[in-house]
Amino acid sequence: MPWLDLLLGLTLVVTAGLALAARDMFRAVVMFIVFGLLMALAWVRLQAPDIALAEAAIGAGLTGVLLLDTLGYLRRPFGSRVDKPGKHQ
Amino acid sequence: MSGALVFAWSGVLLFGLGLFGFIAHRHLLRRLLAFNIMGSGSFLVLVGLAQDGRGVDPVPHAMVITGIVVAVASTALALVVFRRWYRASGRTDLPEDT
Amino acid sequence: MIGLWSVPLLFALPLALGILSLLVTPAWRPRLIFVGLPLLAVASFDVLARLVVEGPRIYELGGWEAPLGINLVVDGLAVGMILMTTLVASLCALYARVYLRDYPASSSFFWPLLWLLWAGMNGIWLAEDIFNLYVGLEVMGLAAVGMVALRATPQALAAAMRYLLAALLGSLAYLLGVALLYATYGTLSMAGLHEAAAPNVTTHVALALIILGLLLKTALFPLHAWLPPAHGGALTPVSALLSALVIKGSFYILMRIWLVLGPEVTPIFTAQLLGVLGAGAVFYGGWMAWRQHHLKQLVAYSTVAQIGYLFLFFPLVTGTGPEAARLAWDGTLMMLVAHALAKAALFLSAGNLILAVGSTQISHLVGISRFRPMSLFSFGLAGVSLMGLPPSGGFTGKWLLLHSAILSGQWWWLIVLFLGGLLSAAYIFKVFRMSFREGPQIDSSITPPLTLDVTALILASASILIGLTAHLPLFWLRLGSAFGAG
Amino acid sequence: MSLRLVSAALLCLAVTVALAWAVLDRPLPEENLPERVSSAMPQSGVDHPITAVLLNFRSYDTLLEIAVLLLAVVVALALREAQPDRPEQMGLENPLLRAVMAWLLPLILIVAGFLLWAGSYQPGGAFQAGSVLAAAGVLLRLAGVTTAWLDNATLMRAGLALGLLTFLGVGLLVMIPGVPFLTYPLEYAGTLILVIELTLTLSIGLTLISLFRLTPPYADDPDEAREQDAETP
Repeated sequence: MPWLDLLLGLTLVVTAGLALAARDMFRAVVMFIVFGLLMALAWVRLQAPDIALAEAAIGAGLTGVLLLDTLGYLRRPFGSRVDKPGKHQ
Repeated sequence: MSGALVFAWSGVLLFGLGLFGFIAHRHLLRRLLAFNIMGSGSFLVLVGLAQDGRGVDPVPHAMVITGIVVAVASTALALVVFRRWYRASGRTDLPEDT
Repeated sequence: MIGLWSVPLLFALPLALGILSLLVTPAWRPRLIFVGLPLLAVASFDVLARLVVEGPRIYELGGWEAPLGINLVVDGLAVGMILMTTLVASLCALYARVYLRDYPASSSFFWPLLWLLWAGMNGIWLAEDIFNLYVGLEVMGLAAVGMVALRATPQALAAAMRYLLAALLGSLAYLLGVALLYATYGTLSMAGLHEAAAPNVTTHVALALIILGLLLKTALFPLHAWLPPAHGGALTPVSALLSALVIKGSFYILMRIWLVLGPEVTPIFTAQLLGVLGAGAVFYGGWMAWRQHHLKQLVAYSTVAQIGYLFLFFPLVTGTGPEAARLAWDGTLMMLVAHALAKAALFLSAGNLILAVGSTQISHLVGISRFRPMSLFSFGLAGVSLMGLPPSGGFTGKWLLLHSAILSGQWWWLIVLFLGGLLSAAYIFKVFRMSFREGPQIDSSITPPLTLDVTALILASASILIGLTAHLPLFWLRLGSAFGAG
Repeated sequence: MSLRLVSAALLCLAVTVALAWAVLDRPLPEENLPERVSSAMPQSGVDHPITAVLLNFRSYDTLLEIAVLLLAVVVALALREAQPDRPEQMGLENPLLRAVMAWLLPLILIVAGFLLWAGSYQPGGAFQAGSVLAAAGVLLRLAGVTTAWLDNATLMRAGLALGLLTFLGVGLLVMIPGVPFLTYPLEYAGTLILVIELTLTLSIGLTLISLFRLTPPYADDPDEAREQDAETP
């Protein structure tokens, strides 16, 4: 049994679960970025360094930056409309 | 059980988990997170199963790189639409089906 | 030599035009169609001529043979879809050039999206590789979502978001199915899968994922919720393109994969289930269309209904005799092409009526027959095809499906064909009754530019003509398929 | 709400079980694609199998994938707010950061160049290099370094288009001897792939940057178009 892989695989699932279950949206995005970095590790273990590079740079990095940027956008007030944000934060 | 298969199994779980999040959540950003997690799950299934007991296979590697780029493009597009929607309606979710 | 060129030009040309339209100033963007449309028409007809003279062929991109490289399949089905796309998209483009003058902010980016959408669709029609189909689906799907969002009104944005979520979920299910198929067969080429396909659990799960993903993208009942707001709420030329063509992309892939995996792998139970869902779509969509108060919503629900007929293909082609299967193939393709032409015509003429009365409400159409007979005539012609009255394409398609159902002893599909026709008649006549009623609602109307009426009329006439001359196109569509060219 | 959760849970369970069954029960494939790849490597013009698959054997997928990226940019341009929704001065006016940037930037560019060049024989390539370039662009923004050249609409759009146009152009040019689209002649394959990768890197980098900065002041602003239309009724 490849224990290291098993541990990594399990951590991936747990991190993904945390990202989906986090109450705070910011924490969810941070967990998602961590998840992306762990994915990069998984690709290294799968002997796929090319994917690992792409995942770290694009999957975790760029997607994470885009999501964080959007979170910042949500914090800014837009006239009167800020009073009625979505019910499900 | 080979290392590749372990990751294929994580991929299965990730896909299931992501699917749950995608349907259960209403907040659009959370649904996008779930979409990305589902995507990662299917990439792991793709490479993990292809390499189980057969060594490195460059074709799925290339497919996954393509898939990652497609996923980020989709996410970016979704975020653009989401921002405009949020700006116009002040909501972070979609209204219930009429 | 020329055939070698025209095949890649079918997707390379729209891609190039898509980029070029970003580089030129907004005023020049619509004018690119005067370069693009003739070139694409020439390429499409060249491909058809070659198909008829030299027969179907495989195009090896990069010179690499199938499992290693990506091949394109140039058979009757692919060429038929390409020609349909060229005709419908060209007319929609001509319509859009005039129509979008009222929407300068949206029109600027309609053109790059149109070309990329076209490239994605031609890519799908030609694809022989299941992963390449995934990328093609994304090009088509994201371009379509972008087009829905173009208006940037809250309704349009919500519709686009809903559409995008459905499209993304559908592609992921499809991708996972591809992953399982690759793990099982080690190839992505349809020809390779066709040879190797065997009935085992993995293949069935993969097929189920692919079917579910594509049903979501095709908006088959009960997965149709995203379609009416997206198609009904978009700009008129966008509605026409999406309803006539984009929906067909995912159905086409489903049809191809179903036939590639072959009768051993495709269970009769699933085929019947798809047929039942199709029947549900015909009834539910027709009923909902009849209940709508907005003209374009009515037309959009009509699409939900018409998609249903296409899914009768699966029960009629699976486990039935060769003659019934061939009739089902012919009938489904005739329905598909006729719907593409008729639905584009219906949306465009509905758009003209809306322009004329300045309202989307059906009840505001009272008396419009005196002012816009031509728009109404196009609407009616297209309606004839949707109802399945002779001599339209819709009639020929239903007639073939009916024969196939009788021949294979599946009489219950006849009910769907008949009742579906009655429901379509009900919602089409609802519009007509209002238009011919004399009332105080309007005493004048705005005259839309002639181009708008002419393009709608050409499409509507084509949906009738295709029924009169069905023999030859059906013969071409069979070239290279499992149903022979007999 | 609870109905939604229950149905999500049921669907998720069904899919996971079906997938598990599919994974457990799958036969081993007869086709051996990796072997085909390695035996075709000498004809590919590069030494790294993944680059060979991405830019030669399955280059058509990559071509369409670039189109997907471009689509995201087109929609971003179409939907960006007419008024920039944040002040252009988003920089962190920090002298230390600027000093660090002055050192970091050349390093990043070197890394990007290395990734691109390395792609022909080891991990790396256009996508990775392009995203590193994008990272450099984003950092520049954050550091408040003047990036007027990034805001130059013509330059930006030309850069965006360059990759896909070169790809298409090369694909069509090589057809002159009478071979299918994208069939590189063996003796030029390496060079052509390098040219495509170089332009793709630039375009991908610019694409990713413009996805991050959704509100660049392009010349063809929707509002401007509206005004132009108003002038000529």
